[in-house]
Amino acid sequence: MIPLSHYLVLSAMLFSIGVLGVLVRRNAIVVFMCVEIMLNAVNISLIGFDNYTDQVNGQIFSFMVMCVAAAEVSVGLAIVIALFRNKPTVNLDEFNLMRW
Amino acid sequence: MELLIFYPIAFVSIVAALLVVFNKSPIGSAVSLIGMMLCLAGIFVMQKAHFIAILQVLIYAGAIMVLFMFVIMLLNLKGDDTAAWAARDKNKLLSVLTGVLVVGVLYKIVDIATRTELNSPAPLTDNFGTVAEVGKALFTDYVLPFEVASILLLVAMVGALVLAKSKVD
Amino acid sequence: MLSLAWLVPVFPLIGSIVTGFFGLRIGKDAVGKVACGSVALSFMTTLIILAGLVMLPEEHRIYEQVVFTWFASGDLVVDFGYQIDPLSMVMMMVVTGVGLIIHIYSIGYMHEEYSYYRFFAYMNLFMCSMLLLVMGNNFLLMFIGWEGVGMCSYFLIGYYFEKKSACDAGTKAFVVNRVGDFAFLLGIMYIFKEFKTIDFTSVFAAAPNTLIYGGEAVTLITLFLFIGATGKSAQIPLYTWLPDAMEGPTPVSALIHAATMVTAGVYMVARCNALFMLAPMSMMTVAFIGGGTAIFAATIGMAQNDIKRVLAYSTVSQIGYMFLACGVGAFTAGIFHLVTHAFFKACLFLGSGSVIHGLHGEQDIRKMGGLKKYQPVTYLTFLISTLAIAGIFPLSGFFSKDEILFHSLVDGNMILWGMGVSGAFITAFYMFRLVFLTFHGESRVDPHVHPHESPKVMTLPLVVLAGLAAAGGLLGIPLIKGAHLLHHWLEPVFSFDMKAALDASAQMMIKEGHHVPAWSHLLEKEEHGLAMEIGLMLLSLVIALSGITAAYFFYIKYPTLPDRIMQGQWGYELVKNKYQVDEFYDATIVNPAIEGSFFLWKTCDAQGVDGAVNGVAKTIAWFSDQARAFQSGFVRNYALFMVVGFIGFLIVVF
Amino acid sequence: MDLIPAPSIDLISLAPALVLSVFGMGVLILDLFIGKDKSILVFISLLGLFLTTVVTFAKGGLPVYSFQGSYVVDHFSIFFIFIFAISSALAIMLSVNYNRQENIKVGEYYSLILFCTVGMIILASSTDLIMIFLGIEIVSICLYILAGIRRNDARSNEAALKYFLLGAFATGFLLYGMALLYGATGSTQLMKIALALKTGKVVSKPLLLMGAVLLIIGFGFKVASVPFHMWAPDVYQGAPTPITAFMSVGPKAAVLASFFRVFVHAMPDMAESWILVLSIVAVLSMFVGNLGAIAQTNIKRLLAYSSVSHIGYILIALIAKNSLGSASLLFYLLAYAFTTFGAFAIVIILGRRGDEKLEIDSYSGLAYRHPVLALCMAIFLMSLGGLPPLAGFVGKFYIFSAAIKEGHVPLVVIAVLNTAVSFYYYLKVIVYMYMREPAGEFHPTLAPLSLLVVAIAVFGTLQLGIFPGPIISLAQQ
Amino acid sequence: MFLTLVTFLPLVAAGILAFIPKENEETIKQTALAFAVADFLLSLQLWADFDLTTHKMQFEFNVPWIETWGINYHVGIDGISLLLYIMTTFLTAISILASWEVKKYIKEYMMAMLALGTGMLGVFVALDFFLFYFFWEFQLVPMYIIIGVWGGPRRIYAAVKFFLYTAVGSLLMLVAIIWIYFIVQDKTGVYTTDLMYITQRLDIPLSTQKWLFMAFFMAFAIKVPMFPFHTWLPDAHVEAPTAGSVILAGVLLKMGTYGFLRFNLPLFPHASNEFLPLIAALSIIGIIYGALVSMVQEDLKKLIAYSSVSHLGFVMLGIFAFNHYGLEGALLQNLNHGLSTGALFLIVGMIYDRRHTRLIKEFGGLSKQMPKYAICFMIITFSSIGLPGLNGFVGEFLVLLGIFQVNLMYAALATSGVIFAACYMLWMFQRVMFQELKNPENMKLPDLNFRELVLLVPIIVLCFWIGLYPQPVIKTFDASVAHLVDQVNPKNFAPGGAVHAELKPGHAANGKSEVKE
Repeated sequence: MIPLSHYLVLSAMLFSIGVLGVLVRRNAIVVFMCVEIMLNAVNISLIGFDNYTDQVNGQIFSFMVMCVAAAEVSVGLAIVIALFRNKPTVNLDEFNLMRW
Repeated sequence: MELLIFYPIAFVSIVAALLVVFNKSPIGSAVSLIGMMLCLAGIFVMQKAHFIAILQVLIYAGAIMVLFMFVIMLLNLKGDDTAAWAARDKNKLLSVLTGVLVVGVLYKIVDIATRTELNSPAPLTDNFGTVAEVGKALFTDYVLPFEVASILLLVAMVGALVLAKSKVD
Repeated sequence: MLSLAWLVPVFPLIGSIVTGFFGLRIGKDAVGKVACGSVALSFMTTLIILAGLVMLPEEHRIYEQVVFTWFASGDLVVDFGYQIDPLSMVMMMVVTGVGLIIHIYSIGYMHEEYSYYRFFAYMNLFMCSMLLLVMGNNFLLMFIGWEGVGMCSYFLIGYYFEKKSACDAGTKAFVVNRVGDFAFLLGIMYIFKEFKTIDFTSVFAAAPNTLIYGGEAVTLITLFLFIGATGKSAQIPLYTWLPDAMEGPTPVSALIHAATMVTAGVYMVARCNALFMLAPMSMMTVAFIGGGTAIFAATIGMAQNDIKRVLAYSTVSQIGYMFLACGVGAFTAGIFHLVTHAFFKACLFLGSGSVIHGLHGEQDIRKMGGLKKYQPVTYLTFLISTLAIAGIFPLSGFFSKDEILFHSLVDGNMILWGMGVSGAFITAFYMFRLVFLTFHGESRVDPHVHPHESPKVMTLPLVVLAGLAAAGGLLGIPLIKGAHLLHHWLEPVFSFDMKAALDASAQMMIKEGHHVPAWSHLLEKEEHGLAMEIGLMLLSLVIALSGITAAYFFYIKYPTLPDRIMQGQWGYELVKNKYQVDEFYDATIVNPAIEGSFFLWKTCDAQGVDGAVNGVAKTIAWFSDQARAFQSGFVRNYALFMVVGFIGFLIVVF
Repeated sequence: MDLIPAPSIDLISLAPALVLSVFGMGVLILDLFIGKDKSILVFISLLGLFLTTVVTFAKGGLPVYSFQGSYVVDHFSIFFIFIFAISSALAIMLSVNYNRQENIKVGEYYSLILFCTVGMIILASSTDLIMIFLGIEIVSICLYILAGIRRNDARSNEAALKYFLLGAFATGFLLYGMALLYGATGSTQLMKIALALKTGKVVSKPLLLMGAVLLIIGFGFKVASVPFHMWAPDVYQGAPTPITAFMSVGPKAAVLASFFRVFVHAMPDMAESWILVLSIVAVLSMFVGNLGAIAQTNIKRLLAYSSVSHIGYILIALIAKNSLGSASLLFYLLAYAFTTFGAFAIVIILGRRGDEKLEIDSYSGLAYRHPVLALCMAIFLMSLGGLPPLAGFVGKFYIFSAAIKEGHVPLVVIAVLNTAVSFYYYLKVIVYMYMREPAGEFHPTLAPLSLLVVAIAVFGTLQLGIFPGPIISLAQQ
Repeated sequence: MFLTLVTFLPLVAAGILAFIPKENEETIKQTALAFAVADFLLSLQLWADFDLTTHKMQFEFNVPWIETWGINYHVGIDGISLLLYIMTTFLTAISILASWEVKKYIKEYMMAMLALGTGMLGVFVALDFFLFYFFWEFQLVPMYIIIGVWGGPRRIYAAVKFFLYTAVGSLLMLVAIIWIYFIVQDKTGVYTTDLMYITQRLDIPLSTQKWLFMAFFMAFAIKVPMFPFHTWLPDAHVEAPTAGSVILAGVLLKMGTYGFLRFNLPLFPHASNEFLPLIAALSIIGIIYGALVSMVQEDLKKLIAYSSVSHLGFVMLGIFAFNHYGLEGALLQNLNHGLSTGALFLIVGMIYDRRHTRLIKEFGGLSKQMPKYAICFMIITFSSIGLPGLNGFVGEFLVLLGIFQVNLMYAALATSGVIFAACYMLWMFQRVMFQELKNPENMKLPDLNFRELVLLVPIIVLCFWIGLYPQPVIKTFDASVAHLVDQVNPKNFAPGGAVHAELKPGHAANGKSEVKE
């Protein structure tokens, strides 16, 4: 059996990569992809814990996470499309009409 | 034995994730993301969460990523991230800081994870992670979340419609 | 009869209200009549009261009348009450009597003034306050009068309010007086702390049994009171306001700054004799300040050219004599001099007023001379008063001053006596300098001015006052037993049983466990012979005459001599510039205070205290800008901050 | 094949959410059959909210746990549902005129608000991490959409994008936190988590702490507390004004309810660690919110910063973690709801198409043109500042009481000093309204529904300020 | 109930004014004045019915307000507050009459003025912490509006500063109030904010007392204002309209000193004694500093404002003498300052109305042109200086006498204030009223009109009355002050901080309820 800590470390690393991606990328869609990496990373932990305690909660949870991810993606991409209609770019650094 | 499978998959998933972050073209990122998700499906299988592994492939790698690709294609996004990527240099301090931060987070999380004494999972019941088991839970104990999720999806659907429909009013 | 006492201050008060509020409507004549009438009523009431008091047996000659309780707080009860006793009687007589005369004089003197009514309103108000001062049966009521006269003095000095110098003088007078009042108030509070009452009778009766002879409490109390007195009575170091006060109309100078108000300090010290007697150090201080002022002011008087200023310095100097007397324990002598001084100095001032009136406002004696032929009555009365002040037998000043000098030697010491005597010489000198320069010699009057004698309403008071100045000495004829009426009259007030007081103090000290010093020598009275007294009289007469002679020598015989001798002499310049005391005060107190205040305002307040407040506001605004600057509008920055926060929390938690 | 036993479904407990969902879908469907005039939808939505409030009281014998302890009906949740209903109703009423004016003809708008409210109800009633997660997501997704609903307005788009990206990012943290919490305690149910903590059956303490911190980030983001507040000013500014008002009240309240349940109910036994973090968040929120608001010139941004600072005060109620704390949280949120809606209502009334009058200096001299509006605005601002006799004061008093009772005096002192700072910018608006000469003309759109909102808000603000007794008794149950 | 009526009458009047169309300016003004005067007369009735023999609260009215918290609407009045209360109604009436010439937004002005009236009255009668704080903050707003709308050129700065400064202090007080609330609850198990109840039972260690004292001190010291917290005052005074300044000086500052008397002394007697040196020092600095700074001011209102700092220093000193004289003197001085400084502001306002400047150098020689004005000004000036026979003296003397019993040095330093008072007031008076009438603009100034005389004459009459026969006023204080002296007497509290033995269970405890945890 693979120890739980392995899963946790993998999950943490992927999560961090996701965070890093959010921080360094300017393309809205890629940033969003990085958020998906984070969600996925969490799923590993969730199921890892399930494995450890022999429960089903984690799997249900990750199931819900997928639902949420799907919902978010549909809305998020809709937002991007709406945005793109007004201003044909997805570069986040060009969106600072509102600041200070 | 299992570790021999685990390590390569984990390694590939990490590489794929890094590729998502560092790939210049959005399409490349998306493709890497699909790769990563497939790897994760493998991990899930190793965790005996078969149902989730299937969903991972179907929903994530399938539906969600297709949507991503579709939008990227639709908006014809390519390359314009390159200039932006170069512009990163303008803000070197910020990049360094970001890197340090993320490494810090990573270190912390890893530190915590390894310090936990959870090294060996409990012996699992046979039907752990099967569709039947998860489905049963979903329709008994977790029927409420399941129903709530439907509202969530409904809302998302309506929302996507409202935002993306082309008619400008 | 005595119960009429409360009316005495009321008449002038009514007069003041009538003249003040309806003065313009009722016309000048009526104003004069009301003002003088009210004072006259007061005077008459005083006479009635005097009669009542005389009729009482000697040891019961004290009458207290409480009109109402002014205020009471805890065990402090302050009555609005009057005390009629021989001392206040003397003062009341002087105040109402001299006051009446001066009021009458003013009708003539002020006749040309537009705001005639205002003048009389103030004058009447002054009378009221002064009467309160002398009649009050407790320290606070005295203080009402004390401040009231100060206020009236302020208004009357500043009567010509369009003249800046007059206003300045008024303000200065009030403020300097306030310095004295400050101490006076402290004294009163101290008295209350020790005695739990501020009624004169109770305090003085309890004093020997409450305060230790020469102890800290009594010394401080008396010193505080005396500082109060120096303010009002223009003694060193607070005398500077009086010469400036001459900016007021001349009757004011006569009434307030010569006859009555400025002597209030003497009255107060005399009133508190029971306290002062317990404080030898304070007594010494009083005597030295008095003696010092006497000679100091006299020297300044020698070199002044303004007729009223000469008189003002003379007043300061004469009051110094009174304090000298009080300081050596000769309170009767002090009061005696107070009375005679009121007569002759009022006369002198009114005379000078007559001169000024005759010269249409000229006050510089260098522009006078030879006036005796234009103003014979004025001259004569002036001369009589001058002789009186110089101490020429048998005029009043001779008796009173001589008594002071005698006591200063007998009860004091050689130094005090020396001060007194040399002061007497200088007094005689400068007063005659004044007379000679004004009335004798060549006329140096501006040719456009035609001097004339003043109207009857002015000269008559002069005559009366001159008469009093001449005859006032009869109140206290020395040497003959029982002839010293005033002494006899004031006996009940000034009889202080030193032996009993010392015994009581000794007991208190023993109780407190202190060592009792040897006090027996204090009770020994030196016997002095009649010969010595007569000798001293003759001596002072000689000195006065020599002063007059000197003046004659300088200003009649060789009128050019003074200039030749004095020109360029530093001593003369110093005296002429009044020892630069005003400048000294300006430089050390007034200007630093004003500059310091500016500093406090502009630097401490605006930049320091308020600056701190606004600084907080500015700091907040600065932080606000910083907080805003973080809000760059870039999503990735926002995300970065979230991560930074996350890390921060991790650091905090782990 | 064995049948799955039918789960026990407590429909009465669920009634508020169900009723509202039904109405939400009804509005959605009805929208397809009506024309441009959407006012019937408004009516139906309001009816739905009203019915929701009514059925909320259907359940007796509180508290009632259902769905294996993952859903609860208690006084706490009922009170919250009450707040949600009010805030949604007020938001809908405000929207009518605003939408007409801004030409927003989306029928889904109202159903989204209703669905969002459903999410809030679920959020406030859930005692299971999964449910909480889903609730938060429903609420968030509705808000992403509503914020961006003015599709052809660049600011609205930008607001939606920023909110969405950061929201998703925060969701990641939240989720991770929940996962770790689950891992550390072995359960997603709050009661079981509490039990595990109490009995010491915690797998790994550091994991738990990490989870708590991550949860604070997640929740902190949703309630816009510093340093996770940065979206708030931008989004508030860009979103349609009724939505801004809605956002700053209802969803925040819902998240706070959950925040409260998760931390105070589930983790009282490790309070000292999260109290420390929350104290820092609270203090930072107050400072950054107030300091940031001082420099603002746009009324919506100002109110956004102000809401950040209010979160700081509200977090004190969490930190107090006693019964007074929960009651004060409820009271404060209700007071805040009235006041905030009032203020935004005035902002909406004053704006008109093409001239939203969002800059503070455009309020110059309002008091002399429209004294009643200005007075109402002043009342709301002063209530936000916490001046008696207004609701905000009683709310603050309540929260401070709760904290002082627990001995958090320094925290309260910081809070009151911040209150003083906050007076500055509230006063600034009043200065413009009252003390400057009118700069331009005002053309307020005095729509009846908007005015009704103002009236309700004024009434609520004064009622809660002067006679708060009944509501306090209610909150204390 | 009657007290409540009198307290809220102005607010009711403000409500009524709201319904008068703003074009009817005369009606508005007359209605406002009528109500204010009626209120004043009603408040006099309170004095007539007042029982001088007891320190207990009178005209008490106590009904539950927020029952769950044990907060009551509890009002009452005693010797300490009665005359402040009456002065408030009096000055409100005066201020309204003084504002007859206000040009813009007269209706709003009158409403603010009347609302302010209720706020101030409430402060003096509230016997419940919560209620007190309620009124304390409530009155800020109308005053803020009055300064900010009808004030001078820098009105906004001044108004905001006034508001924030006061708010900072009072918020700290709020913290202390809540703290006390729980201390009492801990001790007695009763949730209550009733002042009377708490005053009798509050028994806290010195260290806590000190903190609480400081919190209350901040609130009140800023309001008074004591020395380092005074800078809002000159700004507020200078910018406020005349009536605003009158109220500010006459009533608002008194709320600070009243707070010390009602809260700090009885609640924290031990800490009060401990803080005596500090407060005495600040008061004395205030006296001297205020006077010196006042001396060099160029603006009349600023001068008077700084003089207030000086005068209020006396009041504070009197309060912290903790003896009968000091306290009564302080209370009397409160009234005196209200009257004379209020009148001074009126006087300055009158000249400002004519000349639209307050700079001293613009004036000079006015007494020739305006004799009636000169007389009034003169009397008030001397009243402010503290001339015996006018109102200022008795209070000042009692204060000094009181502090003298405590410490000779304090008394000596404070007494020096009388010198400075003469300096700045007389110098100012001289430069304004005396000297040559040079400025041509001043040569055609009209003398006081009837309305202005009506404003000043009552004040002047009161000045003389209090100066010559203050006994009725002092008697009113007597019983309450005696009680207060008892409360702060160190003999009456144990070293540990226990307050007094007078614990009558049940008294003033009605209307409290337990809070369910």
